[in-house]
Amino acid sequence: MRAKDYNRCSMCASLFSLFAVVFLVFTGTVSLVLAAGAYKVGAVFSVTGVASFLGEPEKKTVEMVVEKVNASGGINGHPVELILYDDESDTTKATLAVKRLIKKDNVLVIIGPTRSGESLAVAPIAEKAKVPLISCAASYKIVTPVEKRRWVFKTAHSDGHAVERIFEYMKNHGIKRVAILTVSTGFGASGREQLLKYAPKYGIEIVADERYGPKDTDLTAQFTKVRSLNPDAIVNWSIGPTQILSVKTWHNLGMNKIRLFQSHGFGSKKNLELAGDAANGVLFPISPVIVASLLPESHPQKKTVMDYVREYTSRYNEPVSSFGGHAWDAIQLALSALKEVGPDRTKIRDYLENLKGFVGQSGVFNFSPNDHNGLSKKDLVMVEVVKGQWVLAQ
Amino acid sequence: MDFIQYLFSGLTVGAIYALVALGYNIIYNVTEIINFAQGEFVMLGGLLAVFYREVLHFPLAFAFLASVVTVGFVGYFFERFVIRYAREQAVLSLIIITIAFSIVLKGSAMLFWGKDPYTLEPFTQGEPWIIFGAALQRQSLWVFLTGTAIVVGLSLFFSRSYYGKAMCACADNPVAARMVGIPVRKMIMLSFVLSAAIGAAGGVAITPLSLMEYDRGALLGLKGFGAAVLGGLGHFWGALVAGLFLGIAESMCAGYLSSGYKDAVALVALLLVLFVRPQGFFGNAEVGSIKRF
Amino acid sequence: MARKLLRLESVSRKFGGLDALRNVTYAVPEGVIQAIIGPNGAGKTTLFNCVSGVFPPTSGSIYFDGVRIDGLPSHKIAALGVSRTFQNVALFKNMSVLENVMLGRHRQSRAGFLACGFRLPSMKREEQEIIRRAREYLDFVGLVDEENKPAGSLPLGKQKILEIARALATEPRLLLLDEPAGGLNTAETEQLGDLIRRIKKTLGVTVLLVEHDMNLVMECSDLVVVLHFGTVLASGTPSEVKNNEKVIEVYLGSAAN
Amino acid sequence: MLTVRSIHTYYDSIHALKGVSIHVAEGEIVTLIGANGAGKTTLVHTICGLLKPSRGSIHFYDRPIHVLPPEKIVSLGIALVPEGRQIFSTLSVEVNLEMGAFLYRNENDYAKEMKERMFQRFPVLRKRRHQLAGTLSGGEQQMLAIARALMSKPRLLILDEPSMGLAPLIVAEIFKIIQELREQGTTVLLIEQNARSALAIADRGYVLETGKVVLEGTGEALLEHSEVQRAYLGRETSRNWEV
Amino acid sequence: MRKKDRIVFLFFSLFVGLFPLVVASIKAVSHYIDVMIFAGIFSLVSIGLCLLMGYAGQISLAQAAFMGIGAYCSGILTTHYGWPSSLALMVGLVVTGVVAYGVGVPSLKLKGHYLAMATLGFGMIVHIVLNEEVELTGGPSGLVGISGLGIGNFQISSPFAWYYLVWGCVATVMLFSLNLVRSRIGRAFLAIHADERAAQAMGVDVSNYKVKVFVLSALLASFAGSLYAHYVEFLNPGSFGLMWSIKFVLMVMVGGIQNLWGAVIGTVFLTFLSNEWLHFLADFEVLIYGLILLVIAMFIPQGLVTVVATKLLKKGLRDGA
Repeated sequence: MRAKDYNRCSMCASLFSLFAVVFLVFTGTVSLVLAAGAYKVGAVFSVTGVASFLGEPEKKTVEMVVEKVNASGGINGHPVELILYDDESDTTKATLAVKRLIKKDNVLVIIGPTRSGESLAVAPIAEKAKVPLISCAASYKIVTPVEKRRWVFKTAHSDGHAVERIFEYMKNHGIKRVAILTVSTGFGASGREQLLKYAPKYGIEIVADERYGPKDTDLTAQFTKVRSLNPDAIVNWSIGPTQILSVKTWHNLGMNKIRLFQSHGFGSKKNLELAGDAANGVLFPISPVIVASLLPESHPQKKTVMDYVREYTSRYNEPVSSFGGHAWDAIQLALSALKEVGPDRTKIRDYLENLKGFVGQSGVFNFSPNDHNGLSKKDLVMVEVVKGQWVLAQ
Repeated sequence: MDFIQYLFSGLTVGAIYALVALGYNIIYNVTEIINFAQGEFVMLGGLLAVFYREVLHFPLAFAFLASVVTVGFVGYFFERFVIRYAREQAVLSLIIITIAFSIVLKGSAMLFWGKDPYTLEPFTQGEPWIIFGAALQRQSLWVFLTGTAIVVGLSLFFSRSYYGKAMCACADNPVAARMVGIPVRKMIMLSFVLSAAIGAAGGVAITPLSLMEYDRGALLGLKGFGAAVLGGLGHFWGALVAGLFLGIAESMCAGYLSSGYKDAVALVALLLVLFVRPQGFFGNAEVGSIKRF
Repeated sequence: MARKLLRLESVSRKFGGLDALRNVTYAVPEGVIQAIIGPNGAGKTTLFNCVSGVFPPTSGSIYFDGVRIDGLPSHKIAALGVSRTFQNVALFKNMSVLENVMLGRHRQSRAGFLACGFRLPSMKREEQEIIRRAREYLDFVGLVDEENKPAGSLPLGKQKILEIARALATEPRLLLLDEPAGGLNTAETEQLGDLIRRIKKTLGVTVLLVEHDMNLVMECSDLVVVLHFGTVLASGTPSEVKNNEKVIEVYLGSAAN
Repeated sequence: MLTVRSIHTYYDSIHALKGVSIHVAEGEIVTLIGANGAGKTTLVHTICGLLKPSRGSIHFYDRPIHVLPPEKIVSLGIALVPEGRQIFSTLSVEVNLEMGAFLYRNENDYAKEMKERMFQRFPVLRKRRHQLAGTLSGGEQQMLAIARALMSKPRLLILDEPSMGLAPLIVAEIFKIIQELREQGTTVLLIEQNARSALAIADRGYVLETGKVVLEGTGEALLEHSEVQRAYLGRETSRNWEV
Repeated sequence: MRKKDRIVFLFFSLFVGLFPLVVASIKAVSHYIDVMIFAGIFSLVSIGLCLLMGYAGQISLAQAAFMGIGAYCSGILTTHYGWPSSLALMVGLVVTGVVAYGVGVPSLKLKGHYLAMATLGFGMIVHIVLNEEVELTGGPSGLVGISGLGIGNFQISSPFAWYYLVWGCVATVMLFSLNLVRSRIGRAFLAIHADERAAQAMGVDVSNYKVKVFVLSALLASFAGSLYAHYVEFLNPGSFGLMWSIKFVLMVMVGGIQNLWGAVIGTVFLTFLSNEWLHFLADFEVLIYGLILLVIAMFIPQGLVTVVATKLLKKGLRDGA
């Protein structure tokens, strides 16, 4: 071996030891000062990354709720300590964040992650460590099969609920032949799966099944193909720009005679602004929290929802989203469990599993050992865009 | 009728690819560098136009111009403070540098505009035209016209104008170019400014059609690069034809085959072309052989 | 005369509009030092590149020891026993002097990925052998004291010699030297001439030499061929060539301007 | 007009020029001869600004030019016909010529007029005007390179090995052109390996060896010099094998 | 292995071996062991990429795709067909090897930007297939229920077991690679990197070696992918997209492109940086990440470890003298 190599290697060696020393000093000096007797609640949200528009309101909501609880004296006299990590919409990071919450922070219950992918990735970890996890994501796979998900709950509507709500509406309005368009992301794929699964149950024929990418700039081809099949209605399942694009394309191709249904992801005022006139006539199911002011006074959630909307909008000066609602439900579930059974992971789990009639933002939760979601299609309302405004659909 | 609709859709998307491809070609023609940040110029162009229009309330034409000029300045900055210090490095480093710069642009755009998509009003209002039963949006025509005008303009610039020819000379033989008194550095700078401005123009033109958000650049850049390679790197008409070809192929594939696999079809076509005919559709094998020796 | 080791039959090579070689037909007998001379651009390096497989001739055929080699990739030609040096010194500059020569032993060694990765005994033995032989060649050219230096740090003269050592390490039967004396001073050139003669005498390698330095050519080559504008103008022993009418005519033509 | 004072230049960490001094007076043909690797081309590149000397100075009409970028140096009236011709091989003959007049790009008819003159002097280029320069034969390429350099009406023309790779008849033609140029008032610095031809037309000459000037004198004197004869003109026969 | 490599290797083993014992005893960093498991898995990829890029001089923007192929082979075979994990891992290697060979033969004839484009295109195609073949891969929603790693009744489940398994693999691969680059094959790689023409003239079958090292790097990525699949027990295509391929290139470059130790250190460094130390940057992270990459590529293209090592070396020499 030549001299240069020798030196390079010995330098590597010293680097390694240097690295080791720095590392140990670093790790040694980090220590956590904890509020005595605090109840520790962990949270993992996609605050940045592609899903940040979901994670951001979730984070804000949870922070708001925890602050309020602590301001009013905590739970049974114990302050709540919220430990929140950002998974940056990345499965690896979500995995590590949950492990960190369990090992380092030793939390009693975990809220999140935001999206289905991350939730599915961390569910086995929570299961193994026997820590209750309340996901804010949609996929039904997060809580099934129940025997493998004893410690995992979720507060978002399963895509199936939204699909069933749409199909129910169609059935009532005599719509039979339906074309579906889905985006090739986790959200779209899950929607597609449910659409195909529930169609026969409501006597609906899927005449076209088209897909597109989340960054596609043009959907004309897909809509043209659908138009040629002359369906009664179209269901588009996506979030982000393609959702607006689908509405615009539908409008521009003069397809207004074919009704356009969107997923529950369409429920944001921003979408109305971006789509403009084109959105008139679009139908979609949505969580009550978004349309709080439209709900009749008799609606069981009216008060809960209006309170949250008022608080959130006055604090952050932005409209609420259904995602924030999921986080509200999750943290409130966690807090009510803590209040009832105290700081015991197993008791929290058992409490949640048997909780009934919990009034949240997304609906009224009725959990059971076979259902860790606790919501049904009835908890969604159908909304139509009329003259640039949301109205409850008939 | 469907066929024509697919064609319209393909031509519109293809024109965008062609515009991005042109940006690659300009820089490549002068420096033989592939600027992987090209797609981000498109994204910046679109978002800046929204900013000028919606926030500063410029008239649309002026917002267009302001956006193009601003992005041109970004191109200048990139050349002056990054590329100039790295030009001598290996191809690998240059690839990483341009990718890194694209991440920086994307990160900055995210901070500035957030992650929401934005839209812009169409250049001309009105319902789409119906041609042979297929709807053609007015904005599509704008995109197509912008693309074609820029290709024609660039071809003329590089084949007729003194500066254009001098830029070709820089690419051909930078040492000889310096020896006849061509300020090579300025030409390189010009190429970056020009390609950034063209990317921005494309970005403004497509925003009314397909919206724009901070992370749109990468995919557009990739498709544009595909078109550039397919047409033969450095070949302007090649870029236009290849861009339109890719756009139409995708649209037809989505219409008649599988919409999920349309991107894969375009990529497979690209790989096959790379393997069989690395100089692209229009690249001149003879020119290639002259260059090599 | 000995049998022909290398045979070119109407070899042509075009670059764009340039004819670098036109119908070159020529043969190199085994065991000689053969020089190729001619002005820059006469096609000497092109001829080397065609023979060593850097690129194929546009037309014509090349035989090495009876085997047709035109169009073969250069590592196959190398495996048949043709090795070369490059006009602009193509050493692996970041590798040490010894490692450069060890690379020359590449085709004499067999160890595969697994043997190398796990350092199997067979590979260790082979590596020892490679080092031993590489040192022999360094010793032969007189660079053994420099074996641990990076090749790029040597002065040009030594780099040229190292390149020859590396080429010799492949145990060639034909060695192509492309302007080995370019950039060398008189003393270095003399040493080089000595080395080239020793290569033929001691190792029995046939040497094909492109060179500008006429002293070197005249002193050490057995045969000379004059390439001119892509064609063979004349060939023979050095003295024959010097007195060749055509050669005199062409070159005097230019000198008498 | 051109004065090079003891310059040192490094090329890829090789000390290629070790204190070279030369000068060229107006109207002269000065030749620089030497073997491969003696530093001839490095010297030319240093004069033209493509390489920067680490020490020493270069003055052109008393103006220091070793600090200027190449495009500035060209604009002062120094044009180079580089070694290996370095034409723009993927551009047409015509565009190659136009590029030679880049400095006069703002003068409307300058390029056209000069192009016409070049076509008159080199009729073969007119025939090939639309061809890609890379497809020309070696001689034609050399003519093109010279014509391109002349497009900027230089006061000093530097030719780096113009005879390289050319047939003797063409070499003769090129040397004839060089002489004509001088007669029309262009000063010429000629770098050549073809020492005999070069010295025959040169007023003065320098011999460069491993980065140093080892001899200088008038063309005839050098031709007769025994050292030069031994090293560069062939020892016994005086025939120029070396080229 | 040579003597001086042995010293480094000793340090390395000592550090890696003691690491979990130390961090496990400190509550605040007890989860670092999990980060290190990921870092180890990624190190396998970057060692392969280092051989390919640093030694043989060929670029690949498809490493994440190869990782994905391995991971999904493991995932699909264990979930849909109930194969034992170790067998699935082997099949993943075979499949990746065949695919890499098929892609490598035509791609590696290309150079520079074209090679980058070809590998990038291939990576995208794999990503699209993972997204679209919903029946098989679960599509974008991901593949759940992948079994853990184990042979027969012996299952690797505790973090310690995983840690030592992963880093044991890294150590083995490191040894293998060190031996390889200090052998005739490593010399051939370097020669190809420096001058393909000269390497070929010395009898090195350039295209053959390029394909072989490409396949080797793909196999390492595939192996890492399988480990990832069995460790996380969940897969989705997002983990194997273009961004990840670029991240692997970055990991290698940060450490030092022609330095196997650098590749590992760069990987560990960046994994900790993005998972632990840059958290506080939140939305600025993308920007900072891009800037770090830019600065490194512009000013220290030879890599951090190499530069630091050279600096230390020079200082050491001065002090010593």
